Amino acid sequence: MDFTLSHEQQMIYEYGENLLKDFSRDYWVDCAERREFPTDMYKKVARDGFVGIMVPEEDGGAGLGMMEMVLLQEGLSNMGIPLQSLVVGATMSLGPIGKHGTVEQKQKYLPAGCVGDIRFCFAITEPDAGTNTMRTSTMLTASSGGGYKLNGRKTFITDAEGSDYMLVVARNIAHNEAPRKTDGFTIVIVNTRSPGIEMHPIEVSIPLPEKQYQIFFDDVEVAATDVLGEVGRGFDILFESLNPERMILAAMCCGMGRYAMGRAVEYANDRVVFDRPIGAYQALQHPLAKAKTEVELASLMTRKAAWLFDNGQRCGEEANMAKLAASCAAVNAIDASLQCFGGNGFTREYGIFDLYPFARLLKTAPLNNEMVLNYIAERGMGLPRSY
Amino acid sequence: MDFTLSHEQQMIYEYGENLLKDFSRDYWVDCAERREFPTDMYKKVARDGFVGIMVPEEDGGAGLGMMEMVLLQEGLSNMGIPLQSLVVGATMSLGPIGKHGTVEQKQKYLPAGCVGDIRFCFAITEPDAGTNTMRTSTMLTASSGGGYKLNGRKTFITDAEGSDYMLVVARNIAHNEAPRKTDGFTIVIVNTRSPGIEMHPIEVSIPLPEKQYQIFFDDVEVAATDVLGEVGRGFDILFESLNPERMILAAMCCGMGRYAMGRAVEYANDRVVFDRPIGAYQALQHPLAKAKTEVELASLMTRKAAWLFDNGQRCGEEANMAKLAASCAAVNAIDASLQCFGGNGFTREYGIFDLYPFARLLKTAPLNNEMVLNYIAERGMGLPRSY
Amino acid sequence: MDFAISDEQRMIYEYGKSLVKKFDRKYWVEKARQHAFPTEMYQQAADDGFVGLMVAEKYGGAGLGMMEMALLQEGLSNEGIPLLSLIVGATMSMSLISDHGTEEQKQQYLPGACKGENRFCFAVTEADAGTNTVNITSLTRSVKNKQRYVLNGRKTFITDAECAEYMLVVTRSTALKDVQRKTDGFTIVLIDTRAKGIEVHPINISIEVPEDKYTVFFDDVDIGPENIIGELNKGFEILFESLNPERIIISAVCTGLGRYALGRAVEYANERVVFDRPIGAYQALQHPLAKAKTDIELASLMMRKAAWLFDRGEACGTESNMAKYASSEAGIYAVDSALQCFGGNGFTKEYGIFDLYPIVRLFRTAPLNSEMVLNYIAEREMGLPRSY
Amino acid sequence: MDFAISDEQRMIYEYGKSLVKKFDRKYWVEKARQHAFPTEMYQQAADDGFVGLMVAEKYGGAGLGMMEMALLQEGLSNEGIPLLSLIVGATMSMSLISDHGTEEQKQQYLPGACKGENRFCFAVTEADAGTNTVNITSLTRSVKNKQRYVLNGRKTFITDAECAEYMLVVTRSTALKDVQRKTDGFTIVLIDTRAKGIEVHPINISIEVPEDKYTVFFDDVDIGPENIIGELNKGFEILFESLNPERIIISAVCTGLGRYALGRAVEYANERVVFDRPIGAYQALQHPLAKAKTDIELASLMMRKAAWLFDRGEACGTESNMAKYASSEAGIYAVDSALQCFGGNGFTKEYGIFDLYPIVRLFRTAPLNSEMVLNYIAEREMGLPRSY
Repeated sequence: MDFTLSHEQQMIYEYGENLLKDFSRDYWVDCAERREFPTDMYKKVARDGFVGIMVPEEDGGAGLGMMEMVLLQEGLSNMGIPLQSLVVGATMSLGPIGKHGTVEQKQKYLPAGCVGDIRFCFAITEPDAGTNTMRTSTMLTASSGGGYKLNGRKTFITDAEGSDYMLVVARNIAHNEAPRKTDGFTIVIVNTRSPGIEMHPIEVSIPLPEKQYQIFFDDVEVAATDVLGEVGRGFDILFESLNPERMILAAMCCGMGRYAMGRAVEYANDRVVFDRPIGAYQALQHPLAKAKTEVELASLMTRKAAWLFDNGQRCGEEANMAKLAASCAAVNAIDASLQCFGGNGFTREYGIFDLYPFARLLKTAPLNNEMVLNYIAERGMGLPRSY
Repeated sequence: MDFTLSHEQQMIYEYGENLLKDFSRDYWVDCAERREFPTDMYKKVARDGFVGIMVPEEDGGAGLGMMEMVLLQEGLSNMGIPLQSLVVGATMSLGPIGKHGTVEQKQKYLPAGCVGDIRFCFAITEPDAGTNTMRTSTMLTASSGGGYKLNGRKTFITDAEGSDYMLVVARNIAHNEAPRKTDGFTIVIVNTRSPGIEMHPIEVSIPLPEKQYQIFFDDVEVAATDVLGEVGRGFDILFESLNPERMILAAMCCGMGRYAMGRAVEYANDRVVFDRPIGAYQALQHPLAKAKTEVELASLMTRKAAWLFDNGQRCGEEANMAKLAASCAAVNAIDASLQCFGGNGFTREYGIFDLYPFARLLKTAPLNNEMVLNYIAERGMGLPRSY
Repeated sequence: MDFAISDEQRMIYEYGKSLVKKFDRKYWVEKARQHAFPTEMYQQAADDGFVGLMVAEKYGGAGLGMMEMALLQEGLSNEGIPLLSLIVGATMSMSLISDHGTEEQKQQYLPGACKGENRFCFAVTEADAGTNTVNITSLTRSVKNKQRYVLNGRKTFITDAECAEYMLVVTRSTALKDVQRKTDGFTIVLIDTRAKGIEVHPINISIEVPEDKYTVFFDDVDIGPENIIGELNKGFEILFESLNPERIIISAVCTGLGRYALGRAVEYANERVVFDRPIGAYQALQHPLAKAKTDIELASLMMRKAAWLFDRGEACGTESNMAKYASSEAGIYAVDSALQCFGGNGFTKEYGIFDLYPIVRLFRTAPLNSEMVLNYIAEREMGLPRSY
Repeated sequence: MDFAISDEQRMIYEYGKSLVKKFDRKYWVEKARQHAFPTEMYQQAADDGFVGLMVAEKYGGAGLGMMEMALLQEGLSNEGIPLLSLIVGATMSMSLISDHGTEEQKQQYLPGACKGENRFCFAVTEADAGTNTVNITSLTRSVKNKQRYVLNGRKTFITDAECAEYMLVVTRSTALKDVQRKTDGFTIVLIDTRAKGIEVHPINISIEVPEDKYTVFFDDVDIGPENIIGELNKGFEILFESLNPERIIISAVCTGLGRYALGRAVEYANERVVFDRPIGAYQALQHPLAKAKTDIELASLMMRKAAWLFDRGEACGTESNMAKYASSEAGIYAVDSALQCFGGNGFTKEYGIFDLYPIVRLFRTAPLNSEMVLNYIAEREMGLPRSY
């Protein structure tokens, strides 16, 4: 075993600190309050080579792995600036295109995606299917001209309107007609401005720059060249991208937890009530120390999952454990921090409560922790299916 | 609303304190370590009129209700001496006989039961049925002489060998032949020394005076006059006794929690480490204060359930809530207390850890908290069945 | 013991069910989003006689007690429409005037308040004192007129300070160094919020409730004997009396909102089908709801016991603190468990489940944080040594 | 980063799987019930070369590190057969002698200890000191012979004190009032447990483990320079070095026993059918198991990181404390979740699930309670002020 980060990895992990020299956290918070994508910051991250971190070098990326992506996001989140676009764009869209795209697709999307000229979002969730992805009812049907038509509805699609392209998880065979339930999935790359696409923002109670959308596809034309990988074999691609998603979200949670606790430690050392700094009261101190422990443990598991992934080994159990533990750790860390701030924690000025909604969301989305536990129980422990 | 206890109730609640004048807690602990029934103490409680607390006055009892029984047990447990025989004997056996017994049955069992000359146990759990009582497979079949024969197996029967009589929950119609699943239950009163009864002690990791037994019935003869209530209608009687069981166990939990915390408060005020009494450290103090709150809340709900029961109102939801909350509160209270005692808490001399196994058992037995939650969810909230 | 509530109490408890027909959760949420006081709803409650619940009949009230006020608030919160201004106004300020005001003060303020014509806010918290009760807002003799005083200083997190017509202010009238016990030397004054020298700044809060919070600055505000409630320098005792009612009524908000969240979750969990069963049939979602239900009902019992003791004039500090602690925890857990049932929908404004969270979470921290509550229980009730 | 363990490490980690074929959980439980040292099992581990894992090859050991020792203990505990004497003996005492003993001391004690011919116990805790490190067991110059010392005082909760041949004792050799820092003036002495003036009393403990705990009394025990480990008055530094390994190996016991409990529960929950489904299909039982599994695996990772740092000679205090805290909590939760699956059977001696609880619970309290562990993390790692 070796727990050392390489020099390059260390630098990637610390990138968040550098970014803060050009963009204050207030910039991000301001974007979040106005629900406006932090375009300038994102472009800077892209130009510095971090959006294409997992894209092969020949396609304009850095040719690195999931470990580096996780370290990048963790480092940014340590500073209180989690970048959701790194999840749905850099990790879940650019990654699969780099791995499964045709030469033409790679040339069209990757260099521009890496420098931040175009952005991607990822459309999977549907209102009726919920966590049961097998029930996907967005249908891809062959059209006369050798292409396809896309029909259906997606929901909770992050940054859909701001993105230029969208990876859409569709079915070319309806779920009740597929021989095996994982058959008949196809992933297509769709221009978000295509005719037949309608988007409605969903108002959510979470202060984040990236907006959520409900999307309607009405006979949207999709060319055969827009299919990622093979028709009907989309589930394999999808499946590959779910573990990275869990890891990068886990990294985000660890970082946000650390950010909150860093703020709390500072405040708790400073604020004196009853003649002692409040950090000296165990009722405030120990919840912080427990949360700190949870965060550091979750961070280790996240890295182990990324390491397994980069080594081509099975990482499902580890990725799920990391997501479960990190989301709980972040919520506990933020809550323990909030309690230190008293009423001030609830003001926009201090902004501690404002960290909570997003962390809490990650216990529920993109996959709720109950489904994560189901996975661990069945796959990791050999318990029977419970749902 | 009126939260006052009557003078008589107050006296019953404080009986535990009086009992300690004659029997030290060490007497009970010694019985527990030797797995020996605290006969002298039990006889004293009976002679003082407390075993027959729920038995009508004409049958030798005090003619009081569930509230008084709960207060009695809570008060005894406050002193660290929970009396299990009050559960299976006084509450679950004498109660139903008083209510459903024939004149002959009452005369035969109640006066002697009230003064402690005979003891009762209650046989319901079966190894294969587990929490699914409907699957009871101990069968009562008609025999030639107008009586019945009892066959089957029971497990985890408290104080079976020490008891003189046993209420046995049997089926006169097998579960897969009963029109409704609650049909075909019959409760019979059986002399524990009857031919055909075999008992095996079950070794459990819980220091209690009352032993647990596995019981085998092999063609045990039961007279028609030993049937409690009507043949085939036993479920109604059974059902009536389950809520009182939960209440009295909840009372026991509240008392044990208070006992542990009382010990901890004393120790934590006395023991000085790093120049302050350890009770001044919030890491020890706040878990105690939380547990105290939990115990007092659970106690209130227990009393509400008993009050409803005595008023002939539905009390299932309240009884289940009381059992759930009290068992969790007791475990938390004991654990928080244990932590105050450091290594000493694990010694027989201080005996704090020794309080834990029984409290923990009550999260699992006689009905596990998961089934309790199922009840609350379905009956109290209208959620669908989950098992 | 008697756990039954009277018919009148039941009617009060169920008032929320009728009020919500006119002013539903949507109305409340809309007001919350605008940070606008729910004037129409408040007026309706006043017209129906519920604002003056604890005020003597002689002054326009109903002459009832804390139990009824708590039941009222719990019932409103059960429907998702808590009237938060009942805390600082009807419960704390009006009872305080009712109990300690002069005949003139009572006649001047109470009938109008009962009718909803004017409202009260209550200014205790100071930025630099936090949970510590040192107090720097000062009341000093006027130099110009020996019969009068001037009020100076600053209060923060004062609910409804801009819209309320009157404000009760806890002030230090004898300097800390000149008193024997640090609780000596406080005076409570009742002032018009439009008086000269008062400035009010809204605090930008991450919680959407109709009633905003403010920082209030006092600069030589003129105070006369007619403004003083109770005796000069004896204000702490009066203040102290209003703290238990505050905890009790906050407890009622939490148990009510918890029930509201659970009710919404039960409805949704019975309808929403994933993997061929209604999601309410999955124990991973169902059991947290059932635990939360249990926590809520237990906390509600303790809240009622505290109110019952208060109305009998008995000590209710432990019970009020236990109720407040347990209710806020139960409310948080209930909302969180409900939220998990709703999946992503729970975080949308349309479903509005997450939107219940900030307010219950606030009550773990305010007006007194749970740590101080536990300190109280540990010391006063259990006899453990002081830990802070 | 590299999360792989080497082939040799894997073999060590899996040693438990082969040892358990000869000495299974039943053997261990029987020894525990008799409070008898598991001599045969210990001897087998020694014969197979595992007791001297951390001792240099020159002295009969394997020359490996903390990582291997932790993996060994974790692997044994995975099978439900933790060798608790590896904590105070192989991990703490033998490494200490190996690192700080004189050449003579090493040659005298280590080869025999590696072969299992003699065992060590480790005496730190004192009744009156508790978690506080004030120390009253004293080492003073002998009046009769200036070259020698006498040991007086009392130690408590000393594991295996009666059966072990040797004991390391932490003593105060310069009075507290004469030292600059309170950690100055300690000396560690190595004594024969049969030496004159030593008396040993068993402590009646509510936990069934093979290794008993004792109170040890020292009455003018003769000590010479040959008994002193390291330098006189510099014992605290040596002691300090052995505390992180203790936390690491205890962490390994907890994660291993947690896995053992979960393994048993999974087996049972797949078999036992109630209401027509195996009980493992009910989320109310299944999800706690899955959470516990997650907690265990996370804690195990941190434990390994701590061992890895230790072997590299890097600071590992935070990691060791985090590992100990998280592992004991995870172990407790795992055993409790497993227990709930077994119903009443879990409390029987036959199934023996509850019997796993006392030992994991003990590690929330001993050798250092979780509160002190959290204090360490808060102060040293997070920079919060001292709270005690």
